[in-house]
Amino acid sequence: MKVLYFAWLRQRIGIGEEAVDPPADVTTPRALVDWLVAKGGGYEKAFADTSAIKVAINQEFADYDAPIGKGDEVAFFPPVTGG
Amino acid sequence: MKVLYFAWLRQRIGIGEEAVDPPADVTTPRALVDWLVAKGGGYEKAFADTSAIKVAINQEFADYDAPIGKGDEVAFFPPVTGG
Amino acid sequence: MAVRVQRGEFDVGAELKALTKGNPQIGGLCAFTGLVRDVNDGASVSTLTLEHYPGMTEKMLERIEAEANKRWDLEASLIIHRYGTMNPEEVIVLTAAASSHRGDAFAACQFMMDYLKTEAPFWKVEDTGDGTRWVDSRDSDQAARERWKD
Amino acid sequence: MAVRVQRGEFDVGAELKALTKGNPQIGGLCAFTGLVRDVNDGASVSTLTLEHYPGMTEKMLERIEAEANKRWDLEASLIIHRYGTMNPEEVIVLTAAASSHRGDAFAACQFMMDYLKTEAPFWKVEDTGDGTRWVDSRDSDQAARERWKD
Repeated sequence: MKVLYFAWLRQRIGIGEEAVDPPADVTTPRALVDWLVAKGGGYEKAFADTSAIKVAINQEFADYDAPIGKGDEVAFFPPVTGG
Repeated sequence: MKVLYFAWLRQRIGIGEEAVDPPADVTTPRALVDWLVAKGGGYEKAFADTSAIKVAINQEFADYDAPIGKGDEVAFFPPVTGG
Repeated sequence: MAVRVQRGEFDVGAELKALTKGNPQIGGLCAFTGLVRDVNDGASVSTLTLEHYPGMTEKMLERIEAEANKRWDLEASLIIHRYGTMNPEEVIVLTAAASSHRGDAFAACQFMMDYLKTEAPFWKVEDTGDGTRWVDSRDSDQAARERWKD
Repeated sequence: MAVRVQRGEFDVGAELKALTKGNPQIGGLCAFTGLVRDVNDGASVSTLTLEHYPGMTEKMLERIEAEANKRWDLEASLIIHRYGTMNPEEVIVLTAAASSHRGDAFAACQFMMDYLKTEAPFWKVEDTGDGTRWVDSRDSDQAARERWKD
């Protein structure tokens, strides 16, 4: 599973992209966050308030309880501020 | 008094501008139109339906019963279609 | 704030660049250009000629621009309107409004166009295949203007 | 219809000219440009950097443009959005919509900006005198988007 982080999430975590292989019970972005946060460090700090963090699955906005699997690209980022 | 005609009014009357010296009882655009129409010809044809003709007095939109006098510039034209 | 009434063509890009240049307070610029179409109300148009009322035209455009600046918080604004004979695809008119935020820029730009359409003394005559015809005013333009009434 | 995501600057005037060229059905073109301001939320900004999500950005912009073309009768449309580091007064984004009549052009242009502001994955970081700070999203942008919901 490919995970991407943008803006201040990327800065807090220290990387913009990584390939992860979470356990089989990580089937949603919510479970993925919990699994990442358990690693501590930057993840814990970055995901302290997920209400301010958007999720995209395969480049589509998605909910924290949407299904995800091995081949998916999951991105976490703050609300967008372009334009 | 200076009188101006634009667009199809100008074409029907045959001139764009003229200096006129109407009698003292011509104190409104309405009376001016009546006086002009009485001359017949192009004026009669041009002013057949004044509901479709706007008036400006000294380059300001005005009503047909607004006061006008010797030194004024009175313009008649169809609804504007610029832009 | 600037208003220009002219016969000749102008460079829209250069006008917009000049309008925002040197003002880093501008966050958004909305610009509308009106162009000559080759078909109107079902008839083909070979040329379009705009007649206007010199003096009153400038006065009305300046008033419309001033009113836009009163209603919205603008950093810059511009109206350029041409008269004379034009071919299809030529630019007739440009209204532009710049502001720190986009909402004001959009509203002011559209306001200026809607007012100009009903209050600036210009008249269009089209040369179609079968001679010339004066363009009729549109109820939709009157309606567009009315919605800005407070 | 065209969407471009690029690092380099572009010539707004040339883009607009190319957009309308050869289409005499276009009667009106509405264009919005967003520019870098030198002050934001009270702090001076020396440079602005835009980060984006390559792939998803293009997909979202194309979807926004397609939706605008579905909702309004457009003859042409364009979105160009830059990323990377920019100075005050530089153009960040251009949305443009051309139609036979001006109402559709204005609405579509503003719709594309409002959607882009809340749905295109770009993030701004400002370099102020005291270091960098990520720009917060605005409730007003969310509200601007909501009003287009049917």
